[in-house]
Parts: sequence; structure tokens; C-alpha cells
Amino acid sequence: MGEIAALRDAIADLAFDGATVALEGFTHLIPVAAGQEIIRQGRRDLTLVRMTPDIVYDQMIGAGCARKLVFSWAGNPGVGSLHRFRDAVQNGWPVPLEIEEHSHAGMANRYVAGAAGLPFAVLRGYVGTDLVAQTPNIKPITCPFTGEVLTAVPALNPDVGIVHAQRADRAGNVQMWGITGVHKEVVLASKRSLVTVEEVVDHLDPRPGAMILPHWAITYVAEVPGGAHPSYAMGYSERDNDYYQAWDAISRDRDAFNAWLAGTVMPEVRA
Amino acid sequence: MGEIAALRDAIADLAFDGATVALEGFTHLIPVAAGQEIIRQGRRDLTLVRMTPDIVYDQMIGAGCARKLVFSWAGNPGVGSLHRFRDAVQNGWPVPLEIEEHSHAGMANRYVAGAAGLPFAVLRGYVGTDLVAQTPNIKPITCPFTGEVLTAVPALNPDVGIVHAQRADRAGNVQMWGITGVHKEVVLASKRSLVTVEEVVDHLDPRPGAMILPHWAITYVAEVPGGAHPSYAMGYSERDNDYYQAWDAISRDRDAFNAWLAGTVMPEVRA
Amino acid sequence: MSWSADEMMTIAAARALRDGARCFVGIGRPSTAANLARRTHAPDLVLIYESGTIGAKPGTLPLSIGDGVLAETADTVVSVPEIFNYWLQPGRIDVGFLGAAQIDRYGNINTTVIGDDYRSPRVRLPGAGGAPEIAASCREVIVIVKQSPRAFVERVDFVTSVGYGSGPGDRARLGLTGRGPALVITDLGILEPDPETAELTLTQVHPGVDPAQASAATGWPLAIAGTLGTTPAPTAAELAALRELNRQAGPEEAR
Amino acid sequence: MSWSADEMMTIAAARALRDGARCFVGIGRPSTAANLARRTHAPDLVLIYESGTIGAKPGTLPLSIGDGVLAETADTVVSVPEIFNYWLQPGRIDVGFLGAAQIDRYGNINTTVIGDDYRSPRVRLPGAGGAPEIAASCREVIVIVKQSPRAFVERVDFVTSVGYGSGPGDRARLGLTGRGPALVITDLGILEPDPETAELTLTQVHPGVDPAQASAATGWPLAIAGTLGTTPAPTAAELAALRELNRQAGPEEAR
Repeated sequence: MGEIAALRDAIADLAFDGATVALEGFTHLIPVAAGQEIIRQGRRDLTLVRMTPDIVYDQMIGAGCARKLVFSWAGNPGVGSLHRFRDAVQNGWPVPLEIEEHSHAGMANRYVAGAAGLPFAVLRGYVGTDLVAQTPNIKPITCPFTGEVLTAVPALNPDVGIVHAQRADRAGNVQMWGITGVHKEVVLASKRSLVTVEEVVDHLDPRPGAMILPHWAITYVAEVPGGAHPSYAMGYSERDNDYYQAWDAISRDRDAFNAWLAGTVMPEVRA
Repeated sequence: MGEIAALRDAIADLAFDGATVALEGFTHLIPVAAGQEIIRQGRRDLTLVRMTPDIVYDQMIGAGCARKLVFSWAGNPGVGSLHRFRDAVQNGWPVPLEIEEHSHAGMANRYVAGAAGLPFAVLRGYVGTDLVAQTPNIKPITCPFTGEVLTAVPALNPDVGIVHAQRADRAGNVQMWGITGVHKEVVLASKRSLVTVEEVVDHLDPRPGAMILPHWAITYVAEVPGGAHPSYAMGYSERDNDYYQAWDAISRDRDAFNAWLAGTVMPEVRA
Repeated sequence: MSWSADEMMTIAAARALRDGARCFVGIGRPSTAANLARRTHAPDLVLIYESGTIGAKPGTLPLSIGDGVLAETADTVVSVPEIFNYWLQPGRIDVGFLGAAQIDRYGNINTTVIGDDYRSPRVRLPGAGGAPEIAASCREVIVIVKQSPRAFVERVDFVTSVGYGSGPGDRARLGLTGRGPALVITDLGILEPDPETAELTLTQVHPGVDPAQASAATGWPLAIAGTLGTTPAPTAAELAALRELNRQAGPEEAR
Repeated sequence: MSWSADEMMTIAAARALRDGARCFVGIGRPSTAANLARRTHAPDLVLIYESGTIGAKPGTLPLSIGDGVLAETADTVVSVPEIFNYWLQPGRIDVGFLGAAQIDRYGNINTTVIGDDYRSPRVRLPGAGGAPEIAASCREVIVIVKQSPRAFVERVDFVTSVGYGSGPGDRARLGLTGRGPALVITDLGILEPDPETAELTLTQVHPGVDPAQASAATGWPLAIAGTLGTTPAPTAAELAALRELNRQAGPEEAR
């Protein structure tokens, strides 16, 4: 319950081969360091869930961690394609990647249902699109009062939900501000959870726009300064736009990617 | 769109005989002055909607404004019964009052559906209770993925939604903090809306825990200092617990209530 | 040291709260008991009010469920839809604390109407509030209610909140996720559901109470546990803390 | 003063935004156009990004949909579920601004896959993002896309976001609440749905563009309006404002 742990230990306890894992963060507060720790620990056959798979998921997919991706927009934001994702989808490299595709509204509502303990969510969405034919997880539902037909999507309840945030106190209460996306929903929807934070402080002083997750709603908190890089943590860091640019070249080529993986992610100094 | 208006003019434009009107505020920020203005303007046959009808609805019901009440908890919080409400339900005085009764969870979700443009909401609720038999507005709904049966309630979309808040700027953007209950939902769910505020200021400085409603989501804003009394506006006033106590005696007796109405509400100085 | 039956009831309820538990608190007696627990053996009790305040640490007893002191001292304040949907509904709350106008043999609760005809009731009560879903979704429920034949009835006039329905298995059949009423704490003693029959059974009396008093105050033939416990008398510390709470809060009829 | 076709496209898009309108903005060209509009004729344009920032007033062009400058300058920041459920879905947004990899004769948009086989696509694109519901629920939609036979196809390979479906009446049949694509703004001119047939029709060319160029850049026999307008040339003020925006933002490929 909000136990403060080392990143390595938290990931070792939470992530297992075959798990459904969601790393969330809408451009802001993306738990990149946690994703790379999953790579280092060699997890396989994961079902990766994320509204906006970007660099960290490209890395995890390229490293062969994933069997399936559930998502709504997969790209390198502002740059272009995710080459490791495309290589997996189009060529099955390094392993085939099954996909389940939604819209943002659908994914967001799937987390909402998951957080609310409901098996499904209702929205006005998907109607008339070809997405409907591609997944059994989009179904019509009829309003019992008006007879109107709307769309239902099933709840997401990942085995592990991971987000980054600005701060936690020593009891494991987490504070975050700025764009918080589906942070609250993914933590509450997941069976177990990890929040990586920029720092652990004695006291969380109230801030405009800040949201608190109580320690008892979180499994682990890990202090990982810069853990969102190349994404950012408002008040702590800026988005590293150059990294997003540079990723394009690294990820285009399997060898370049493998070299990057071997040189950058794998040899992280281990305590 | 967030037009700043006098309370009297806003109510005259918004409230009409037969309208469905929701005044919300969960103990805090209850728009009492707006309710009393509706009494003064002599509106009739209203369908009054409110999770927690308390003193202001007792006053409106006693004054004969209401034909129907949709609610989840009707009482004088911390004191006891609402005598005007009971007299209307049990004796039809001054006019019969139809009731539609829900739970808090049901009402809150009805506003959520209304704010979200959906015809209904789904929840785990009401199951096994005798509430289900008393209204057609509680129905079972089956999850299209798991087959589980849950409960559906229809959206609330009042003709007029009214809340009180701390502040607005001159453009009509509204800021509120503390317990905000279903304030956002009722404003967004209603066809037209009024927010009464303690003060109109040049600039809304950011505050911890504050929520903003943009001016274009609100019909009218009216400056009514103390407009929540005997409820309170955090940062501006304290709850007047003595008033809640005193209301018990006033409201127990029809003559005492009529005298109070004639002496206190009706003769408000009119500009 | 002497104490009132009311004080004993509140203290017994406070004791039932485990430190660190998340407790969904109604105003009145449940709030008094929860705040007493926080001041005695359970400093880390997490108080959650349906107004949206999570982790409230009021210095004085709140007089309403939405007092400013709850918002000011809370870890976080969320909207009312959120408190019900994200926090109560999924079963994150350990204990739901309810009162009752009527309670029956199977722990079902009525706070809606007295009388047979809902449309023309003998007494119109406030209604459901958050209770139906608190009773459904909290991991367990504690009920605090004074024992009398008027309140303890064979069958409630109206089921506002489900206890064990008409007996064992009903909660599962209805799909209710929480365990249901674990304790009914009265001014005379404590009732618990029989593990076999789910019938409320007197398992404990407060000091000086004869079980016959409890039977007389119950509108059905009250089952009494084979080994009937006696509630330990209030300690001086408990009484002092409770009285200080009540003194700060003003006259009880104001709550 | 000279300008590029790209600049003309962005300026034409900016002009289409009424001051005070609430605009759901995608990153890239739509964001550039919306920010240009705010700096020229529409200072009170309300920019809403799907990251949850409402009323963002960025001083420089954001490079992502969730840049800090959006949160810092917004009237309010809400969660992603809230932006879709409370703000987009009920039809509170006047204009949705979309791009496209493919767009067809009836304004349907594809941003998912190129090729006939979804499971084994020729090109895997990023996917839907917020577009399906933006296209469904905004009061109207403006599409910005460079005109070419590859992008302007008779029928999109995959309907990610619905325009007019297969023709008039389809939106109503599908229950879509917004009006659909009102304008398709390209580097060559502007297309609008024919009021009768809903077919995208060239109604305006940019200065110096021959309608035959537009036809050649379209993968179906392009209908051309009887009275074809010409877009007014960019003003010096518009060009200066756009170039200043782009200069501050750095190289375009970074966006």
C-alpha cells in the first residue's frame, strides 16, 4: 500500500511474463524508466496497453517484450512513425505483435470502467468506422429508457498499471499536476500499481491543479528522478524534443536499435 | 454564455412554470438565494431535482413552487425532518408533491450521464432494494461482454441548473473550491444554467483544489454575496448551524412558515 | 466512572474500527464513533465522507457531512460522482458505517418510509442517500442503532439498503460484492449475523445489560449466542476523548 | 510578397475559424492554423487539446499535444476521460480540426492503414487517436490535408473517422450529432460538401492555382462548383504572424 521501493524491486514483484501491463501518461509524466526496467528484466509475452504508444513502447516492442498491443494512437508524436512497432506489425520482428485498436475516447472510457469496478463503459463512439469490425471489444448497447443504440467497450483492468508523477510523501501518497491524462484511472483500474516519482518529500504542500492519489490506492512508489525522460515532469523537467527526433533514426534500423538497446538500456548500473 | 446578470433577471429568464429545475450543492455552496428568488417570482409546477433537498427545497415546496421532487435524501442535515416536504408528501399541502426517489450514487450518475450527453448511466446500485419497484427510472442492463446484469438510470438534463460558487471573473469564468459535489455535472447537464457567486473579480488567481467552469459552459453568472446562506462558501463564510436548528420550529407549523415566507422572502427589496 | 448507554454504544462502535482501515462515514453517530476511534486506538483510520472528502482529519466533530473542516483537513477532495464511482463502488472501502430507522432480522435497513404504503406513508423518512451502495459495496458494514421494538422489526417496511435479504446466499445471488453487516451495535449490546442462518444474533451485551432486556427491545424472537460476551466497560481515556469531542461539538441535538 | 502553398493552406485554415469559437485542435497543421487565428482575427478562439487543456493560450507553438505550455496557459486542465466525455461528446465544441492520410469523395478519413488487409497492411499508420469522436461530435469539422491522388481517393482503405459515409443521410442514420466535414482545406484550394449529394466539391482555389491542378491531384472525378471562388492572398500581417510562429517553433519536421 504505497510502499516505497526501488524501481528494480517493484518491477520484479509486479511484472511477470504474460502480464497485461499499462504504462500511461499523455505526453506528460510517461514512466519511461519503468518501461526500460521491464526490458532489462527480460519480461516476455506482455499484453501492453496504452492510449498513445510512443517511444517507450517502441523500445519494449523492439526488445521483444510484447505479444499484444492494445492502443488508440501509435506514433512518435511530432516526428512520425514508430518503426519498431511497424516492423513488429508488418514483419513480425522480433516477434509477432497482435494488435487491438480503439479510439482515445474508447480507451479512456475503458479505464474509467476499470477504475469504477464496472465491466463495461458506454459512449458515443466508433459508429460508422471500420474499427468496429476489427475487434470483438466494441459492441452496440441499447439504452433501456430511450431505445437509442450506443457503443459499449469492456473495462480495462491491467495486472500492472504504471505512471510517473512529480512527488510522493514518505507514506506513499502521490501528488501530480499539469496534464494528468488517465493517471488516476489506470492506477485505480489496475490490480497492482507502481508510481515512479521525481522525488519523495516530507510533506506534500497543496498546489493549484494538483491531484492526490492516497497511498492505500497504490501498490509501490519508486523515486526515479528524471524517470519520465524524454517525456517531462512539469515543474521538474522539460520535454526533450531532440530525443524524439533522434529516436527516428535509431529505431528505423534493427541493428541500430539493437546497438542502442545493448549500449543504453541493458548496462544500466545495477546496485 | 457566462453573461453577468442580476439574480432577478437571470431567474426571470431561466425559470418558467413547469420547468425542471436543479439546485445543487452538497452541504457546501447551495444556491439558497436563487431558490428564494424563484419563490418570489411565483413559479409553479416545477419539477425540482436535487440529491439532498434541505432547507431551500423545503421553502420552495412550502411556497407551492413544486409539483414533483426527484431526490435521494431529503432532510434537515443534522437536525431532522423537512416538515414542509413531509406535509406535502403526507397531506398534499399546499399542493400535492409527486416524488421520484433514488440513491446518491444513482443521482450522481444521472447527472454524469446528462453532462456527458448520454441517455443513461450504468452503476452497481439499487439491487435488492425496494426503490426499484417505485420508479420506472431504475432498470437492469446486461453487460454485452460478460453477461453480468447491472443497473441503469436515465440521464438528468434539467431545463435549468443552478449552483453557488466562490468567484467569477468579468468574462463569466467561474472558480470554486472545497466540496464541489456535482456542481460541474449539473451545470453541464442542464439546458441552461446560473451560477451565483460571492464576488466577481478581475482575475481568478489559481488556488489549490480549485475547479474552473469556462464562461461558455454557463448561461448566467450573478453576483450574490452570501447567496449560499445558511449553507456556506469556503473562504467566504461559515455554515450557519443555528439557522438549520431554527428552521425546524419555523417549518413545523404552516402558519409559522407562511409568516416567515411573507416576512422574510417575499418583501426582499426589489431594485 | 459512570457512563450512559449512548456513550457505551459509540465507544463500542469506535472499537470495532481497525487502525488504518478505510471507513465510509455517515454523519451523526457513525461520524462520532469514527472520530473517537481516530483519537484513541486508530490514529491512521482513513475517514471518507460521501461529500467527496478522503482522509479527513477534523479537529472537531463535523456537524454536517460537508463541513469545511472536512475539506480543509482531507488528503484530497473529489467530486461526488467520483467518490461513489471510483472509491466506493469497486470495493476499496473496508467499512461502511450506517444508521437505521428500522433494521430487521437479516440486517436489512429502512430509512425511507414507515408504513405499508410507500405512496402514502405513515412517516416519511429522509430516504436512501448513499446507504444502498455503501451497504452493497463496502467490504463490511457496521450498523449503529438504538435497540427498540419499533426499530428492530421482523421485516422492514421498506428495504432501503440490503443486509442479508431473506437469508444466506441472497447477497451472492444479488451480486453484492461486500460481505454485508458484520456488526450491529446498539445501546444494549452487539448483534452479529449467525454464520449459518445469517440471522442477527446477540453475541455481546454491554456491562450491566441483561440479555432479556435486548430480547424485549427486539421485534422478533431474538437469537442469543451460546457464549454471550460482555463488552469491556469504557476506559477513562475513551470516555474523556468522547466527552471532549461532544463538548467541542455543542449540543447533541445539533448533530 | 510571396508565399508557399503550405503557408496559404495554413492561413486559409486559420481564416475559417470564427473568433470565440471552441476549437478541438490536433497537433501539427491544425494547431499551427488555430494558433495563427488566435494571433490574427480570432483572439478569443478557445483552443481545446485532447490532453485535457481547455482554453490554452500558448505563447509559442506546442510541439506535442501535451506540452507544458498548454497546461500552464489553459483556463483549466481536466482529465482525458473528462475532455472526451463532458466536453467533446455532448457537442459543446464548435469546430474539430483534423488531418488525414487519406480522405475520400464523401469526406471519410483514414489514419489507420494503407492497403486492403487490415491485419497485413501495406503501411501501418498511427491509428485513430481522438479523431473518430471528434468527427462524430464536433458541430462541424475542418480537415487540412495536402491534395494528391494518393491522399484523395475514391474510397478510403479504412474508415477511421466518418465524414458523410456513402452519401447524404448517412450521418443521421448513424446517429452522429455533428454536421460533419464543412471544409477540406488543401494546398490547392478549398472543398466543401455539395448540399445535395454531400460529395466534396472544389469551391475555391488558392491564388494562381488552376482548377485542373486540383482535379489532377484528386483520385476521383472532382466536382467543381459553378461559381468557383479564389482565396484572397495572404496578407502581410498573416504571413508575418505565421512565420513568427514557425520561427519560434523551430524546424517544421520537428512538429
